[in-house]
Amino acid sequence: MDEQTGNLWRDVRHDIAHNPSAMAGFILMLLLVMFCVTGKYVWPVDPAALDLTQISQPPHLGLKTLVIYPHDTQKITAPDNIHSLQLAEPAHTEAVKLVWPINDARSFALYRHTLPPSGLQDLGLPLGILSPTTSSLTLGYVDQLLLENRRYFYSLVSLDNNGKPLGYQTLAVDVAHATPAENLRDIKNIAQTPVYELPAHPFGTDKLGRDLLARLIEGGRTSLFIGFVAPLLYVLFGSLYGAMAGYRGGRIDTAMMAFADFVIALPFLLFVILLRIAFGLGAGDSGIHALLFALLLLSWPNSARLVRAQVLQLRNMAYVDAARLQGASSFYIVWRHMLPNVLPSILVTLSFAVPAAIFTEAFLSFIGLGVVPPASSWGSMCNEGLSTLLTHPHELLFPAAFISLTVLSFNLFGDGLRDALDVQTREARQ
Amino acid sequence: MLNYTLKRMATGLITIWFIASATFLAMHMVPGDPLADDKAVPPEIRAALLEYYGLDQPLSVQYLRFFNNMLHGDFGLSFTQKNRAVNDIIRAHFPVSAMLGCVALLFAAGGAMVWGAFAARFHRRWPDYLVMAIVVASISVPGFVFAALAQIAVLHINQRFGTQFPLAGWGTLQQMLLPALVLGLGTMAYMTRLMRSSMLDVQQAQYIRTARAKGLSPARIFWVHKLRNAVLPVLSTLGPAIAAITTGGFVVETVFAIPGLGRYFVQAVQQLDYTVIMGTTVFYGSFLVLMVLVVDLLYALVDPRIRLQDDR
Amino acid sequence: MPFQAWAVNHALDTDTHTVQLALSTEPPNLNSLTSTDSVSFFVLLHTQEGLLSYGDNDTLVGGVAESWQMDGTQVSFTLRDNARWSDGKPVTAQDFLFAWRTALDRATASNYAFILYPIKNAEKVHRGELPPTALGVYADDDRHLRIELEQPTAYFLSLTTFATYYPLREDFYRKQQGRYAADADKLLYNGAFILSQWTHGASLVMEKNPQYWNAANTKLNSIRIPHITNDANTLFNLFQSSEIAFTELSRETLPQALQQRLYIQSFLNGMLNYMEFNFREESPLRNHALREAISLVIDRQSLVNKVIAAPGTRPTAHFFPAWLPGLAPTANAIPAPDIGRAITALHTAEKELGMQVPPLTLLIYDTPSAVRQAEYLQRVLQQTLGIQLIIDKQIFKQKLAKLNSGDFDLALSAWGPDYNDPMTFADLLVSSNANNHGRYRNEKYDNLVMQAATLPPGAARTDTFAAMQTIIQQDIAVLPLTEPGIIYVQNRQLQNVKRSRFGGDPDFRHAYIDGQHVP
Amino acid sequence: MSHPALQIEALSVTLPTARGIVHAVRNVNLAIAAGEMLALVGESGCGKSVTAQAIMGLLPDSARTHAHTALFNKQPLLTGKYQKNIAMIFQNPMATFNPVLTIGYQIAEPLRLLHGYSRKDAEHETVRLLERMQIADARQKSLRYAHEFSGGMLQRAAIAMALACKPELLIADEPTTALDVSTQAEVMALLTELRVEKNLSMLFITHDLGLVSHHADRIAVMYAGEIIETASTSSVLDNPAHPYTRALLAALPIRHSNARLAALEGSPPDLRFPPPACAFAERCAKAMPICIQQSPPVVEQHHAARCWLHNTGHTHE
Repeated sequence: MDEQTGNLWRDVRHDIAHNPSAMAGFILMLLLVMFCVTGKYVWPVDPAALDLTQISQPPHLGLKTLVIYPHDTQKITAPDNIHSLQLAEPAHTEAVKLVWPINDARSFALYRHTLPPSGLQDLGLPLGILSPTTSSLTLGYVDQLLLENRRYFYSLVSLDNNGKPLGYQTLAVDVAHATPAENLRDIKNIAQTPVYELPAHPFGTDKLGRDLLARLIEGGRTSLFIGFVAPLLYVLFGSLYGAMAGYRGGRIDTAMMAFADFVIALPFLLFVILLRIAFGLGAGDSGIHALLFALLLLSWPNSARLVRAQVLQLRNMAYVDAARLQGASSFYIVWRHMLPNVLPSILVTLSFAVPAAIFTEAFLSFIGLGVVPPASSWGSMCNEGLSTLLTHPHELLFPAAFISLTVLSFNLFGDGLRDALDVQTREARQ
Repeated sequence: MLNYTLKRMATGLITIWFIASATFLAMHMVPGDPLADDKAVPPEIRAALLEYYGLDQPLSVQYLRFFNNMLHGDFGLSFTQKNRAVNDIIRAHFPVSAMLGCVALLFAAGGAMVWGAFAARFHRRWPDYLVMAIVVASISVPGFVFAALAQIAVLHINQRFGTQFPLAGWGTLQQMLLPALVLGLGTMAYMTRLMRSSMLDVQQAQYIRTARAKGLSPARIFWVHKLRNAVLPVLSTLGPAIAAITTGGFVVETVFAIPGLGRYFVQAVQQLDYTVIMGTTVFYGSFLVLMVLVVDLLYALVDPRIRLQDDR
Repeated sequence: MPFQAWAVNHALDTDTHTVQLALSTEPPNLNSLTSTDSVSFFVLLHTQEGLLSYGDNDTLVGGVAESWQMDGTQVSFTLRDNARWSDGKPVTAQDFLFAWRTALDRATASNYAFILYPIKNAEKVHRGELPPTALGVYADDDRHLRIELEQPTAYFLSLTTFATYYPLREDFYRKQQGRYAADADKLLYNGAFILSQWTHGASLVMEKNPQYWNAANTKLNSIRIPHITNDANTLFNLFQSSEIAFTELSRETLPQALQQRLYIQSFLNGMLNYMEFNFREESPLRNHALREAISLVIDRQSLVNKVIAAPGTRPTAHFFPAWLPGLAPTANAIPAPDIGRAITALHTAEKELGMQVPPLTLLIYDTPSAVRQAEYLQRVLQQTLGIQLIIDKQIFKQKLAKLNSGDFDLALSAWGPDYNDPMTFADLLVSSNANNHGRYRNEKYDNLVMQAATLPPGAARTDTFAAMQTIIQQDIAVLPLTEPGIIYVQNRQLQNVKRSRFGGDPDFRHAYIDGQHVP
Repeated sequence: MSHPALQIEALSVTLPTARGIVHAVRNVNLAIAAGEMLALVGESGCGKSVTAQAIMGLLPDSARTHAHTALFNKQPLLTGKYQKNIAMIFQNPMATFNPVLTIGYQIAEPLRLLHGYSRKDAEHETVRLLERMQIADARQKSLRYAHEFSGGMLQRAAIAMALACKPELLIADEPTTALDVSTQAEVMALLTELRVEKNLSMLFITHDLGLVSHHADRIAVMYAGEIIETASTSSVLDNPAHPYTRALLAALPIRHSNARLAALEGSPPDLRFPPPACAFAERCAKAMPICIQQSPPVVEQHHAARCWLHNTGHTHE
């Protein structure tokens, strides 16, 4: 085995280059890093730009929108001769203006539904209760609550003095997508374009109408930073620590492992909060460095334990004794003889530490200790998207897919590396 | 062995003392007012509360007092769960976490052995790739997403087939399965990878060839010769895994409305409930130290090459 | 831990008149003297009763008291002779006297002790300046309670519905040796229900209290709470799976509720969400023009409809929510957004400050909605005024600590009413109030509040509140943003669940199951 | 030679690897009589271990094995089933034993599982076998683990384990390579004793010609998957027919592993693309034109060799 470590790395390079899945993993990893680093030049959309006319918009490559001109969205001018619930103006996503005549009813309750109502208890979302206050013959209501371009069913219930319903009428309204002209200031000749095609959102938008692709590019910087840097550093440190403890053995081992146990048992959450403060996480700081530091400080003992266990086995091997007799230093023996042998399991640990770090960040977002806006991360985007899983799946799907790709790339590459490094499977193949 | 165990326990006590001290210090360094409330607390009430919890004393006195009480097994009263002793909280909620954790771990370890061995058996063939794909899938989705998806899936099954599988809650065997599955999934994936990896190593080992040369049946070779060796690396991760799985259930406990200690701990940190933080940290720390010791002893039982004496 | 296999859950049981619910957290504190949170208030509403109680439309009805009289500073109550504790002993005037004296004992450390201050000498007793016996409360006999007030207090009767005013029996309280209310058997009940089971963190069961004087009108036999979680999706899933009969909806679960044709109701919970400004020395927000500029760029319509988008929530331009009694219908409102005026105000501010507006810190809680609002405000201020807004997102105690120490420029806060009178809001901006985190100070306003406290209901009092609203609007003391609303679904067979803005909510005391109603 | 107990004719083995199919064993003939020891000699990678594993049925499933005849005591080999009457010992005694099971347990396994011994009988037999292998304090030692044994002791235990299978043919795959010289001698002596005592047939695989010179009855020399020379030990040592065998012998007296083929230029052929003619031709100092054109025939005589020189009568000087 000793003679094999010499040209080990050359062979490993060769093996990886000839292992399609490992290469795929490596290329995927590069692509993801490129996506986050150079993505913003290819897709120069401001990730923080809000567009309240496109909230939770599913992916599109150009949405036709009605351009509406400056006017008071709150004001209703009722047309003449109103006999029933009707629209005061064509309905669009910025406002649905409803008017109705006042009859004997004392007050009215207005509802909005996405399905045709089937009865008094199935009128949908209550929008409000309105009472006639003036001598006017009509009443009106402007609905602006999170309108999508789809069909809604508005129902008007007449109520008597005791608030008991007298009856209801329903109006089906098709809502068109609209954008106020002032949002499109950069468009020339806006007056000549009643219908305009909005720029594409290939991955859709989030709950504040921000472009999801731009957010993914930006959030990836956080997630990949945490996902790659933290595990690499702490697994490396943990492995060296564990190898040293296992190799030295005796009291040193006992003391080192007791310290590792001590670190594992420290309450992570408390230290994240503490480190956020210690790092002077004031306001506005994304908190990513504090999290990185907390991960480094508290996550290494697991890999230390794993490596130590293997080194304990390895140090009884003949070639280690041989090296020791030749006067090799402990560090040399650990580095040269033991690490190549424990690398496969270190790689397995590493391929799990990557998602673990990404999810730790996501979990901290889950309980309010994650990155601070406007910074974002794939984990926190998952967290935000989870609540609308069934209605706007794209908000969860895309960030989750990117995390999966990251994990997948690392696993494929790590697997290839592991196989290439594994001396025994190597021999078997040759 | 006994000597070794005693020594380790002594080290463990020191470790716990360190854990308690570090946590105590960290807790008091975290800014925030443990007594603050949504509506302002009048100064005179504040003074009374400070006195009640002994927070009016200098930190050193509080520290000594804490250790004195801890030695008597008393962690005091919770700040947020008024009038409830921290001991009662641990006694009531740790068994829940432990039970859930045990089922999850059983599920994880059992699954890992089966899947890891299966994948290794069909190394570089489609069953191997399938298992690895499932492993990657199950570690590339955050736990809270899995929990939510699992619940929605059960809800849809209930609605479509008129079944009444519980979606949440605690108390019945049925209610335990889904959360344990979700909780154990990540650990299972991790252990499966380790198991597959070490199984591959073991398969190449000379002694397996020897065993085959002796004419032993494949089943015997698997159970007696392969498994015990392959399980060693998995075993070494078990100690922290037990601790992580019994303490890391916050998300699962929230989504499935399970009264485990994880929720209380996260809540205590968020609310700066000093006594609960200290109590649960020391308890978990002791639990972890104990589990690590148990696993090390177990390890030595399974692997005769490991010597427990520290007299080299 | 008892394990029964294959349990079947039902949201409602028509035969046994049982309803199942979920709670967001475990009730942290069921000691009525010291509890401060809404979950504990919910349980206490069902298990305890004060002298008076809220009936329909927030009218006061008799609780333990069957009749009452208020005359200036003299209030007297006659207790029902059939009001009993759950162990069968009668509820007496002494039980109230003991409760109130205990609440005012500093060792009890009751956050809400101040709510007893309208009673004569209460404040001094609480400060330890007078002995407990000096409290202006007299138990003439078991059934007659006489109270002397410090000064005429229009809303005193509504205070008696509050948890701190609930009675407490001395012998039982003392027997628990400081662990009163720690468990179900460490509580004594005089309300419509008793807490028969309390498995911490897991479940509660409230059962009809046969000793309750109005037990004949309690239709439900038991309220089971088998689930405790604050996960909105889980709660909605439990409702869909018929495991619970009542749950609130969120912006995210609403579309599914519509798709399932659930019966959706809405309710304005009486709170006010507002922005606080820091008025401390050296804070740029002491500058009126800067506050004006900020107030003029925030479009509450967009905030409510697009950013918060929680159905039921309304934009508001008033500090006093309109549902409060004794307010003029149209008091002064915060002006509508006007970007032109905002920019002018900003220029004025920069001139007065002698510098560009430095980056401002917005302190918020870590809730998704608060984060969205903050991100929206961050963008709006940046785009329209060029002011950089730094979001300081903190978890509970950290935010409170920062609020109290004044470590913020702007903060998103909420205030909920304790009783049914505008005073519960007016008090908030008094310079000495600790909840006035920004340290806003206006002597004229302080005086108006003092005046309103003693005025009897009527035009003069209404005018005083209108004058306060004018001052708040002119000073831009705080910026009212929204009145949060709640939308919720309940099982169609479940009837007469009352929502209330103070004390416990929702109120199931008079709820019943309509077996006729086909779900 | 009496009727051979082991009879292999035209055995070929191919192994698929990541880089292509390796023709590891090509057209090999072997015959061993009862009680005879045949030494299979060759450098590492020449296919001698693969041959042994093929006989034992230990090759991976992916290996393709073919033979014209493969019999042991008239029972067919290469059936994919375990050969109850053949046992094997391996090169590295440390790796032979499962590290987590006791030595005694592992020796007793075939007794209990294949030969129906009770637990107690198996224990007795194990101790007896270990004692036979000159392991002192055998009862105690049987409860120990591999890492507590020395190399020589382990190899003797490994032989005991092989004997526990009650074989009629013992395949020893470089059993002494990992041992020091004096231990080597002990083990060899022990094997010879056993052979006589139990009338065991033995296939002894080694790269060390010198080692087998005193023990083997016959020697077969293997190169690049083929057997290039077979004859009685004395005939091979005194009168080697193949240039490769001569090269091996030339390296003998130095007894230093690295120098053993110092005289030989070049390296063995890539067995993914086995040469059509003589595999040794490229490295052979006496190669003739015919050597790279046509495979030399093997005439089955007392001294068989796969070499044009041998067959055309041009023996060495």
